[in-house]
Parts: sequence; C-alpha cells; structure tokens
Amino acid sequence: MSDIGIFVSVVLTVISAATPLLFAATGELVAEKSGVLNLGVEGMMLVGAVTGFAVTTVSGSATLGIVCAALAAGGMALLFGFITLTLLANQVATGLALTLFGVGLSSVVGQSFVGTPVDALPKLAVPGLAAIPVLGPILFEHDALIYLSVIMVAAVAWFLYRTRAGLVLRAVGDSHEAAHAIGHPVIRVRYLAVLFGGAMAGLGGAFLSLSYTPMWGENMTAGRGWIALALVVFATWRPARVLLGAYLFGGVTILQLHAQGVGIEIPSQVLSMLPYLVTILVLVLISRDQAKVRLNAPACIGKVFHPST
Amino acid sequence: EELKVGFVYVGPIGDHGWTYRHDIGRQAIEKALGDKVKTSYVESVAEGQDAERVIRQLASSGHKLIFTTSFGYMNPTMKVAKRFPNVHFEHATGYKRDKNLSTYMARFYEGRYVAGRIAGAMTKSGTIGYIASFPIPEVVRGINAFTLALRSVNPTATVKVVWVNTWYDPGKEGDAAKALIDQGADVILQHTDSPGPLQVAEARGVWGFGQASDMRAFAPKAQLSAIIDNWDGYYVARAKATMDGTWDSRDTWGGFNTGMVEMAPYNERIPAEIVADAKATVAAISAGTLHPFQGPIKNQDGEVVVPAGKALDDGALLGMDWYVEGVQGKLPK
Amino acid sequence: MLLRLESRRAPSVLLTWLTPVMAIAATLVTGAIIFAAMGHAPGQALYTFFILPINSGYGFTELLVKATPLALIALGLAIGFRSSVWNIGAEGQLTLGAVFGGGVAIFTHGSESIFILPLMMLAGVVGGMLWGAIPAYLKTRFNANEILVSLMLTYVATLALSALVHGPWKDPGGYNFPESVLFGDAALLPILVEGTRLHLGSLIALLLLVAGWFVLARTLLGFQVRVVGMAPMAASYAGFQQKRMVWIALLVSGALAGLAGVFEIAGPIGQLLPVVSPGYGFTAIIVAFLGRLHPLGILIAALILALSYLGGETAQIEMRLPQGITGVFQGMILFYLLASDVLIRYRLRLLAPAAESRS
Amino acid sequence: MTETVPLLSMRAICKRFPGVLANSNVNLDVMHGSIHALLGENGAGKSTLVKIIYGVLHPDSGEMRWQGSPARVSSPSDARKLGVGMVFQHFSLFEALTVTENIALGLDAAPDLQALRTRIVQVAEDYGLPLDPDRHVYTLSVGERQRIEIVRCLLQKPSLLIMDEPTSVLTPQEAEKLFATLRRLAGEGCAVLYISHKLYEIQALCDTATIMRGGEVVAACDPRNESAHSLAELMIGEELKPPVRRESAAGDTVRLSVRGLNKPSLDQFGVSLHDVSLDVMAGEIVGIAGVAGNGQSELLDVLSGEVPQAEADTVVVCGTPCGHMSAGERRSLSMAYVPEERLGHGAVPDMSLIDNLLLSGYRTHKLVRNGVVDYDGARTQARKVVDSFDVRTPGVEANAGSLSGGNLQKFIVGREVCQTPQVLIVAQPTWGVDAGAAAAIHQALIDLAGTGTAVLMISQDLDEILAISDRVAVISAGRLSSPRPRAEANAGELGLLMAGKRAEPAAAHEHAS
Ligand SMILES: Nc1ncnc2c1ncn2[C@@H]1O[C@H](COP(=O)(O)OP(=O)(O)OP(=O)(O)O)[C@@H](O)[C@H]1O
Ligand SMILES: Nc1ncnc2c1ncn2[C@@H]1O[C@H](COP(=O)(O)OP(=O)(O)OP(=O)(O)O)[C@@H](O)[C@H]1O
Ligand SMILES: [Mg+2]
Ligand SMILES: [Mg+2]
Repeated sequence: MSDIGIFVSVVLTVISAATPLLFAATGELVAEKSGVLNLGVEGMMLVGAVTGFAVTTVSGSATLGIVCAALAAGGMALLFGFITLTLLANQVATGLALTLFGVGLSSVVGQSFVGTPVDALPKLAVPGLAAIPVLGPILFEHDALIYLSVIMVAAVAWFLYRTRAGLVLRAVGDSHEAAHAIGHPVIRVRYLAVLFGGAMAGLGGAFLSLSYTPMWGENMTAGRGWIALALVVFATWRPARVLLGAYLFGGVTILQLHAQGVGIEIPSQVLSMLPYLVTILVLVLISRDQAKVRLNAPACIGKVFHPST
Repeated sequence: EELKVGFVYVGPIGDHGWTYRHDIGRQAIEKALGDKVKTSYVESVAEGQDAERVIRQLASSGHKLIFTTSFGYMNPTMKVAKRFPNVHFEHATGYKRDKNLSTYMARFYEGRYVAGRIAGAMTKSGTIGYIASFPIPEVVRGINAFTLALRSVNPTATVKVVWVNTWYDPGKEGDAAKALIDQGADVILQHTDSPGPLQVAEARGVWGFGQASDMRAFAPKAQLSAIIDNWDGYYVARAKATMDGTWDSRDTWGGFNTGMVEMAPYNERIPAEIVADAKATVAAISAGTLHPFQGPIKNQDGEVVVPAGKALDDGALLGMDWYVEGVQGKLPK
Repeated sequence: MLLRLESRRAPSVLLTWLTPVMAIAATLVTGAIIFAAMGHAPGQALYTFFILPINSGYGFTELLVKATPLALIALGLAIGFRSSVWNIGAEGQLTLGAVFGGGVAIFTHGSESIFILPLMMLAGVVGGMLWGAIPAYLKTRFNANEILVSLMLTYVATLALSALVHGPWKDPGGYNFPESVLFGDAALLPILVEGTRLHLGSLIALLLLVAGWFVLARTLLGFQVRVVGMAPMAASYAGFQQKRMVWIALLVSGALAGLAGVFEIAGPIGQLLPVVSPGYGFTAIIVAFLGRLHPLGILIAALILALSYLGGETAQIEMRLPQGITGVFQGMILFYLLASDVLIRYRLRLLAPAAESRS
Repeated sequence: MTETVPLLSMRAICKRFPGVLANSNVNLDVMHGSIHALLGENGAGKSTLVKIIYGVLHPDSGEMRWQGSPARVSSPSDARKLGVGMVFQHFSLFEALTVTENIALGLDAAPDLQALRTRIVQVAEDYGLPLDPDRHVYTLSVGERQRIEIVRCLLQKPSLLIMDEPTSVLTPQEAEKLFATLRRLAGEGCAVLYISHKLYEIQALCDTATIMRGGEVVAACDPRNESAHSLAELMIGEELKPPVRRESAAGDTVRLSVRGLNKPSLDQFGVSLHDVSLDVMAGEIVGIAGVAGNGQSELLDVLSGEVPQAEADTVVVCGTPCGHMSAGERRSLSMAYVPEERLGHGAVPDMSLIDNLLLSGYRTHKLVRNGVVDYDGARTQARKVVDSFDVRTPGVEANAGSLSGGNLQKFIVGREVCQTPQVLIVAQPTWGVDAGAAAAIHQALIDLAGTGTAVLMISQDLDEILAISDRVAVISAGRLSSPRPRAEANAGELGLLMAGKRAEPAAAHEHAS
C-alpha cells in the first residue's frame, strides 16, 4: 500500500474505533449536562448491541435494527430514570447495577444469535465528493451510523448552546432548585436527557454489532462504556471535545497496534497502556483552567432533586 | 444412577470461541449418553478466588467428573481434587496431575502448521499478520509452528505479531487486523476468540483463518480454513470411562490423530494442489511421519536451536518462550 | 391516581431497618414470578439462590471470603464518597496492592520468616496508596478530575500486573505459564476455620470496619470528612483543608483496596495471577452506596452482594440458569434495595387526579 | 375595570409542610397600583404565601382570584401569563450561565438572545440597575445578582410584582432608586407585593400592610400611620426590646490590626484590596459599611484566614502576626468569625446543631481529645447557645437547615459569642432576620464588646452600622476609608461613600433610623 493509502486506512480505522465511544459519550454528556450521572452506559450499550443485531437478523432491516437498538437502550435508561429520578435512588449505585443488569439481559437475549453473521451496514459514498483523493474516503465514504455519530455531536452542540431547550437543560444541570423555582420541569427535562443518553448508548452498541464487527458476542463492548464515561469528564462536558477525545483515544489505540506491527521494542502491555496514559496527560493539561472547567461542569451532577410543592 | 458432570468455564458461552467450543463438548456428552448423564456448568468463573469455590461446589453437589477449562484453574483444581478423592477432575491446558486429576490439551499447533503451509502458498506480499492474545507458551507455540510451515513453503515470508492483551474484544481484534493489513499483511491468523479479525479480512479482501470454530459464516470469501477445537470425543470418552469405572489419571495431548484438532473445509478458491498439500500435511502429522517442530530450527538470531534430525519434545513445547526465525519483533518477556 | 413523595421531617429510623426487608420481600416475589414463568418451581429456585449457597458451614465461610474484599474496599470508598472525592479506581489500587504484596512474597520465596506476611500487607497498603496518590496529586496540583484519572489508572495497573506475571514474575518451574510461584506458608494468611478458606483477612476486615465506624462517627477526622463532603465552604470556614481531605480520602481508600488485594493473593488465591480480581473495585462502589456509606451498612451490603454472586453460581449448577439470568436477577435485587431507600426520607402519597388538578 | 375589584385576592389559603402549618386560612387582597407590604417574623409564612401566588408551591386548600375571577396557577409560567412577576428571597440564578441566559430562562416567550441583550441593557439603564449582560453569574457580586432578578421581572412588564426581601443587599441609594422604580410602576397601575424586615422601608414605600404571625394573618394597617416600633410589635405580638446601648468601652489595647494590606484580585472580576489598614481596640465595635462587590468578601477572606496571605504581619490578632494562618489556626488566637452566608458557610445545613457547634467551637471548648470528639460536651455547649440566645428549635439534634433564617443566625452568632473571643469578626449579622431577632443579635454584640472583645462588623445595612458601632469606616472599590466616631457619621454621607462617590450634595436621603 502507498503511504497515502496507509494514512487513509489508518484514519478510517481510527474513525470506526472512535464511533461507538462517540455515540455513547455524546449521549452521556447530555444526561450529565442535565445533572444526571448514569454509570450504566456499558449495560445500555450491550442491550443496544444485542437488540440491533437481533432485530436486523430477524427482520432483515438494519434500519429497524438501529431504531430498535436505540429504543431498547432507551428503555434501560427509562428504568434508570424511574429509579433515580422518580424514586430518588443514588445515581452512582443505580448506574452500576444497571450495568450488571444490562450485561445479563443482553447475554440472555443474545444466546441464540451467537455465531450468526449479519451483513455489515453498507457504505454510503457521497456522490462526487467521495472521489476526492484522500479526503474523499476519509470524509465521504462511510456507513450511515458514522455520519450520524458526527452529526449528533454537532446537533448536540447546537442544541445545548443555540436553542432554548438546550439552555433549559443546562440550567437544570446547573441548579435544579433555581430551575424549579422559575418554573422549569426539572424531572421531565432529566428524563428526556437520560432517555437520549440511553438511546445514544444504544446506537453505539448497534454500531458495534452491525458495523464495527457485525456479529453478536456476549460482552462485546469490552469496557467501551467505561471509556465513554471517562471521555465525558475528559471533554469537560463539551461536545466538540468529546469528538476530540474519542478520536484521540481511538487514535492512540490504533497507533499502538501499528507500533507493534512495525516492531517497536516496547512491551506490548506498556504500549497498551498508552491510550490511558495519554488521556490522563491531556486531561492534566486541559484542567488547569479551573474557571473553564467550572463553567462547563454541571454543578448538580449526581444530586437528588425532590421538589416540594 | 445418572452421572453428574460439571464444567467450569472461564468465559461466557456466548464468546463464540474457547468456552463456546467446550460447551459444545458438554452437549456432546448429553447427546451421546442421554439420560444416563446430567451436566452442569458455571460460566465466566474468574480465575482468582472464585474458581476454587465453584469447583468445590460442583464436587460437593454430587458431580463425579469435573472439567475445568482454563489454565488459571490449575491450582484450585489441584486443591479441590485432594479434598475429593472420589471425584474425577480434568484440567485443560495445565501440567499438574494427581490420582484423580487428569490433564488434557489439544495440539492446536498442528493445525497452525497446516495453516502455515496454506498461507505460505497463498501470500503474495510475503507478510503474514498474526493477532496474538497473551504471551503464553500455547500462543508462542502456535506462532512458531505457523512460521516454520510458512517458511517451509515460502522461505522469505515473515510473520508480524500484534499482541492485543485480551482473549476477547471483537473490536480491538479487528483493529489489530486492520493495522496488520495496512502494514502489508495479506493473510491474517489469529489466536484470539472472536470472528472480528476474520470479518476484517473479508472486508479488506485478504485471507484469514477461523479460530476454534468454523467461522466461514462470518467470512465466506476470506476464510481459508479454520483450526477447530473439538472436545466432543474426549469428553464423551472420559464420561463413559467414569461410568464404567475405567477412568484413570493421565495426560492427554491430542492432535489431528485424536480428532481434538480439525481443519475446517478448505476454501474453494484455494488451488487444488495447495489443498492437496494441506490434506497431505494433516495426514502426515496424524500418522506421525511429520513433526511440525522437526529440526533444523533456527531462532530469531539465526542460531540453530534444534539440529536437523531432531524434533522438539513435548516438554520443550510445553514451556516454549522463544520465537523461531521469520517472526518479526521481540517476544515480550 | 398519582404517586407523590412527601418529605418527612426527619428520616424514619424504623424504615431504615425495614426498607431492606421490604426490598428483599419484593425481590422474592418478583423472583418467584420470573422463575415460575421460566418453568422452575419458584420456592425451589429461591431456595437455591439464597439459602443453598450458605446452608452449610463451608458455604457460610465462603460468603465471608467473598464479602471480605468488597467490604474492605467499600469502607475506604465510603470515606472518599462522604467527602465528595470520587475514587472509582479501587480496582486498580487493589491490583497494585496485589503487585506490591505479591512482589514481597515472590522475592522472599523460600524464607519462613514470620515477618513476610506483615511485610506483604504493608507493601500492599503502600502499593494501593501509591496508586491512590496519583489522582490525589493530579487533583490537588492540576485540578485533574479524579474520576477519570483513577479509572484510567485501573487499566494501567491491570496491564502492569499482566506484564509482570507474563514476564519476570512467572514461576521459573512453571513452563512459562503466566502464574507466579505458589506462595510459601509464611506468605499465606492463617486459616481461621480448618477445612475452609476463611482467612485472617476477613477478621482484619471486620476490625477495620469497626475502626472505620469509630473514625467516622467519633473522631475529628470523621467529622471533617462529613463537613467537607456536605458543605465545602463551611469546611474552609472551620479551617479544614479540602486538599488535605482529597489526599486522605484517596490514600485511605487506596490503602484499603491495596490491603484487599494482598488478602486475595495471600488468602484464597495463594499466588499472583494475571488478573486477581473479578471487578471487586467496581462492585464495592455499589456496596458502599447500598450500605449508605456507613460501615455497618457496608458490612450488610457486602454480604448481600456476595450472596448474590454465590447464589448465581448455585443457580447455574443446580438449575442450569444461564449466567445472564443471574445478572438480571442481581440487577433487580439492587434496584429494589436502592429504590426502597426513598421511603426512609419520604412518605408515599397517593393523590386522586382531582386533588392534583385543583392545586 | 373598577378599582374596587382587587387585582389579586387569596381566600382561605392553607399550606401545610410536614410538621408546620405554614399558611393557615390566609386572606389577602392586593389592589391595582398599590404597594402592599407583607410583614412578619422569620417563619411567619410570607415566602410560602408568595410562592403559592407564583405557582412554585401549591396550596392544600383555598382559592385564588385574579381580577375577580378564579385563577389556576399550577406553575410559575401560569403566573407569568397572568402578569405576575417575582423576585425570590433566595436567588434563582444559574452560576454557569450568563446574565442574558439567566434572564431568558425566566421569560416564557424569550426573544432571541441578541435582541434580549439589547433590551436588558435598555431596561437596566432605564431603571438605573447597571448590568453587563455577558458576564457569567458566578463572577457577580450578590448585589449584581439581585439586579438580574429585578431586571428579569421588569422585562415581563408585570401587573403584579412580588419582591421577597429585595433590598437586603442594596445600598440606601440603590434602595432609593428601586423605590422610585416601584413607585413609578405603581403609578403605571402595577401592584407591588413587598416583603421586607426593614420597617422604615415599609413606611417610606408602602400604602398597605398585611401582617402575618405563625402562618396566619393577624393584622392589617396603613404603615404610614405607624411607627417602626409599633409595626415591630404588631409582628412579634409582644413588646420589642430595642438594644440597650452602653457607653463606648473602647480600651487602648489593639486586638486586631491590619496593616498595609494589598491583595490583587485572583480573577478579572474580583476586587483588589488596596492598602487596607485598620485597628480595632479591645471593647469597641468598629463597623465597616460597604456594598457587596466592593471588596468586603475579599477583606473577610483575608481577615478570617480562609484565604491566607504570604506575609504574616498583614494581619495581627492579639499581638500575634497571623496573616499566613488558616482559619482554624486563627481561632486558636482567640478570634471568632461569623460569615455572611449562613447556610453552607457558617453552618452545615444537613448537620445537627451539635455538629455545627463543633464546626467552629471544638478548639475553644476543647471538645476533641486525642482526635476523638466529645459529643456530650458539644451537646452541652450547643444547649447553652440555644438557651442563652433564645434559638427556637425543637432541640439541638435538629439540623441547622431546618431552622428559620433568623434562628439559625442567632445560633451562629451565639456560637461565636459563647467562645468569648478576644476578637470577633461578623459579616451581615442580621441579613433577612426579623426585627426581634435582629435586636437580640445586636444586643449580644454590644454585650460582648462590653466584656472587652474587639468586634469588627461588616454590613451594608447602614442603620445597623449606625445603631451599634463605636467607629465607622466605609469600604469601596477595595479601599477602606479611615474610621471615624459614630457621632460624626451620617447616613446620607456614608451611603454615598459606599456607592463610591465623594460627598456630593446628596439627594436628600430620608429614613428613620
Ligand atoms: N419547603 C418547605 N418544607 C418544609 N417546611 C417549610 C418549607 N418551606 C417553608 N417551610 C416552613 O414553613 C414556615 C413558613 O416559612 P416561610 O418561608 O413562608 O417564612 P417567611 O415568613 O418567609 O420567613 P422569612 O422572614 O424568614 O423569610 C416555616 O416554619 C418553615 O419552616
Ligand atoms: N426543602 C425543605 N425541606 C425542609 N425545610 C425547608 C425546605 N426548604 C425550606 N425549608 C425551611 O423553611 C424555612 C424557611 O425557608 P426560607 O428559605 O424562606 O428561609 P428563611 O427562614 O426565610 O431564612 P432566610 O432568612 O435565610 O431567608 C426554613 O426553616 C427552612 O429550613
Ligand atoms: Mg421568606
Ligand atoms: Mg428570611
């Protein structure tokens, strides 16, 4: 392969490695921005992955599969919302329990789909643009979910910072008491944000089982839900930085595999540590502006809200 | 009275790899012996403190034959075996035995040797990508057997190894395959559990081999063959032996000759003479006329480690921790 | 009909004790329904899940063995969570504790000195603290979020342990398999009950829970922890330094997680493996919150969680339930337990829709 | 529309919280264009009533009529639709958002932010309430925050404006400006429902007053025909004892000394302190008047030790240079401190009074031995504070957050006073506290000074400053004027100084003090 060809290919690999993280982290970002910390991302992704796969194989329609993945993971989020928002349970513990639950549920549902193949999502080349050398394949020749992941980041950024509903959502995350006092429906906003987070985690899962590695295997997320959670913190709750973080993490992961391939003499375990170490390093660099962090971190995150009326 | 047989699995049955194949073996027992047996299993048992408890629980709840199917269960199995002298234990991949504790393992490297013969003939770039899990002797043995066969066909071909430090992460395994293909590999071999790498090979139009199962469904064009783990025969035999009282403690290391290792049907795009060569290789290994680790074998520094006329014995194979010539990169130590 | 929660003036003491019972009752009822729907006799199934694992003396000691690391880690985490320090990397701290403690055992292998075991514990504590100190330093010095740093360090610790056990620390007589030597007797925790795996670590953990209760409830440090967590401004008013609290929280939770790591390898495992914990560091987070960040609550929660794992294994063996079902079941227990807490602080009121609309 | 139909009438409103009947059969009529005062002690139920009007709380029973017809207000946005605007007692602001965003959130049909921005600047200018629409709230002082709330209401052009203790953070001049605004609004037909504990304000501004006690309406009157004293007695239902002044007991030992304190601001929105110097003698009360945002909080940070300084001798307590010491260490020098924010700063809301006593008192009362807390001792001390300061609480086990503002304030002041410090620094000791409690707190400060303690009080309530200080200084833009004896100080002039102006011919500023 030519050097350019390798470059393009590496970038494509990074993009697909980053996409599940991007979906899940963007969704979680919205939930956290509204003040809800849902640690059940891993579980929701798995439920999304298995649902997307099962529905696609049974119905033959990947679109239906993707929609159902989002709905199923959204259902998990609804369960989480009911327990934490309506019944006011601790969010951290409930989220972890949701992960246990999701891992189990997806494995039960997926039992009969192990070893079944499915067609990968088709690549949708943008006519004309995809023919541009280098940039064409990097930007304009992906499957629908990859386009969607980037669009969702932009849409979430637009929503949060350019729309009134987004403003309300940020307000609810900043001070639920104040939002309640001036008449914004705190709990309803949070339900919606949590549902969105769940649906996005579901899309991330569906991407895994329908595009990244079109198959179902138990626990196939292999910890990506946790990385997505970390990316939200890493991004200091800003959508564009989630994009940066997901691609950075994906990039370092892929580069360490390449480094092994060219025979760099560093133990593979040390190379495997790199994505984590680089994330910490970059976090340290960007955390020093405390005011910025404070401006973006949702002040009410994880706090229980009960309006007295 | 029915015989209760217990299994301890290291992963979920749904991994479509190692554990999946053991569970098929378990089902084979039920199929073969019907209502004379009852099998139980526990999935995803961590190799730490949980293993001993689970094994012991199986032993104390009337299971007379217990298979523990991961290397990390060796010492817990050993401990429980001492406590339950009337229960038969079977530990996969380990080396510690006792009166009531057998070990068993398959010579998967034989399959990898056959894969090497095919890859050597099929590669155009002369670069093979090898996705490896952890640097344990089993994996190193596979890399070496493969490389020896590869270079017996294609003396200048080399093997690039990428360690992913996991047995099972479809995405990451696939990414490793992509990296290797980007670096020029046109045949991919994996020693990890998921079909991820094979799917990448399919998408990228290079060759690959299935792992543990026939994974043709995932890569109908790309899968040259697959090295299949087949525990059925062994499991049924050991269950029968327990029933009729002929069970003994032994070390089984079965290869093609016992059916523990099988090659999946060869891809029809492989030229006939290459298929013929592969089949002949299987036959020769089976018959004992060909030993994959037959000298002369050079290590990476070009030193002859096994002189001509000699073959590595099982002891040396068991603890293998060096690369043969033709493998790129250093083995992590 | 509409469900409304109305806050109580003070948390109900009665319900503090009653709600877990109610949650368990709800679990039993739902569980019975699920099992019946799956074609199992519900009574038998629930017996298998909850009683069978512990109906023998041995089973009961196994419950304690399983609960030990959970309780120990959760105790440390609770101190942090009370002061709003979000250490979610206890798994990594446990792993590093095992590395340090295991290192001592490996390097002293062959010696019968009685100092080995204490030294291992000390090393494990140091290792866990070291791993906790990194997020503490980055937090206090660079304001780096401890959630992310401690989580990322978990992966690093796991890989480090893996590298050691696959490399220099593998048993020289072990055919290059990734396992350390089996520790000598001097590096193993004494067994408390002959014929079981109940080890001294469980007793130490119990003592530490008592000590933890004392520190949290009776000492100035415990008071400071609570103030910092509840009202940071008030803490600075009182002259309690937040940074110091961050350090204390991460060092203490790191130390206890590290100790738990040593207890695992010097207790039930007896050697170093590439992975020493099936996620105790994460499960302990649930334990900490389920136990309401209180040492006694943590003890109970650790036992409940441990039982749910044991029950899952038994259910797989006896009823052939796939592990997934037990995960679902476990999730359900936790949901009930967590959700039922609401009754402690709030009372439920059913409102007729008419009453609602009139307001 | 006839003037005889009230704009708003509340009939038989009842609202029960667990354990309290916050409103019991409350009737209230507010007429078009009137400025209507709602008076009552802390906890009387005023905020509850107005929150019901605004739709934040829902009454258990009772009826609300708007211009004669029954109205259903189930949310603030319903209330806004009717034309009700409200400024909350506790700000309803979002720290991480800008002023414009904050205001947009309180408007139901918010124009786009750019247009809103222009209108904010306009209205702010129109009513003399300067606001930078692009600043983030967390960079703003308390006074500025209050302005946001007011501007937010004004933008809605309400026909009923509710103000729950709006002036507690304004200078007299600002308050006067607000009154002018309110009068103008009233002139335009807008009714104002006004809650305040500052009785002279009520007299100057309001034309009707409704007085509540224990959740019930107990009286109605025309405040212009009453004296502050008689209003206070209507409120508390018994005789008000004004603080007993004593002759200045100032000795000649300097207990607290600040020398040449310069403190550059840490962020662009903070206030830098310039060359602040001050001595407080044993036995005297020095009052520092100043508006939020002029460096008082920075000065308090330095004095209290919450933000220690590099140089030790910028602050000297009882002869010991302690600029570098933490708040805790300074307490060991016999210094005590009451911060301006009660909840979350001076006290931990979710902890009992016993724990809150420990918070600042464990050193002085020696309640920790070998790291172990003597909770019995703490309980005894807390009881002592509760008893001697007449703190109304079910018991010392009650959480601080469950006390009403005035009672919690009495507890906090009492907690510090009971440590008999040599130096006491108090900030805004009677913010939002009713007249009875305020008098009690003032008396406590006077008595403490009488025992030889140096008391430094920072407040923006000039009446308070003039009522109990021996010497008075003004802080403005980070500079401290030199203190002068109270006899030489006058409210109008001080007010101007506080606003940062040199004495220009003051717009005749009147209020009874
Ligand atoms: N959300 C609530 N939950 C429980 N009790 C409450 C709540 N809000 C108010 N109360 C109680 O209702 C009573 C009236 O409180 P309210 O806030 O109306 O008093 P207020 O007159 O505004 O006092 P202040 O002058 O201090 O502002 C008090 O006893 C208070 O404790
Ligand atoms: N959610 C709540 N639960 C219980 N009590 C509450 C709640 N919110 C407010 N209160 C109580 O209501 C009372 C009055 O509340 P409010 O917020 O009006 O304070 P306040 O008495 O006016 O004090 P301040 O002078 O500080 O404004 C206080 O006693 C407070 O503890
Ligand atoms: Mg009030
Ligand atoms: Mg008040």
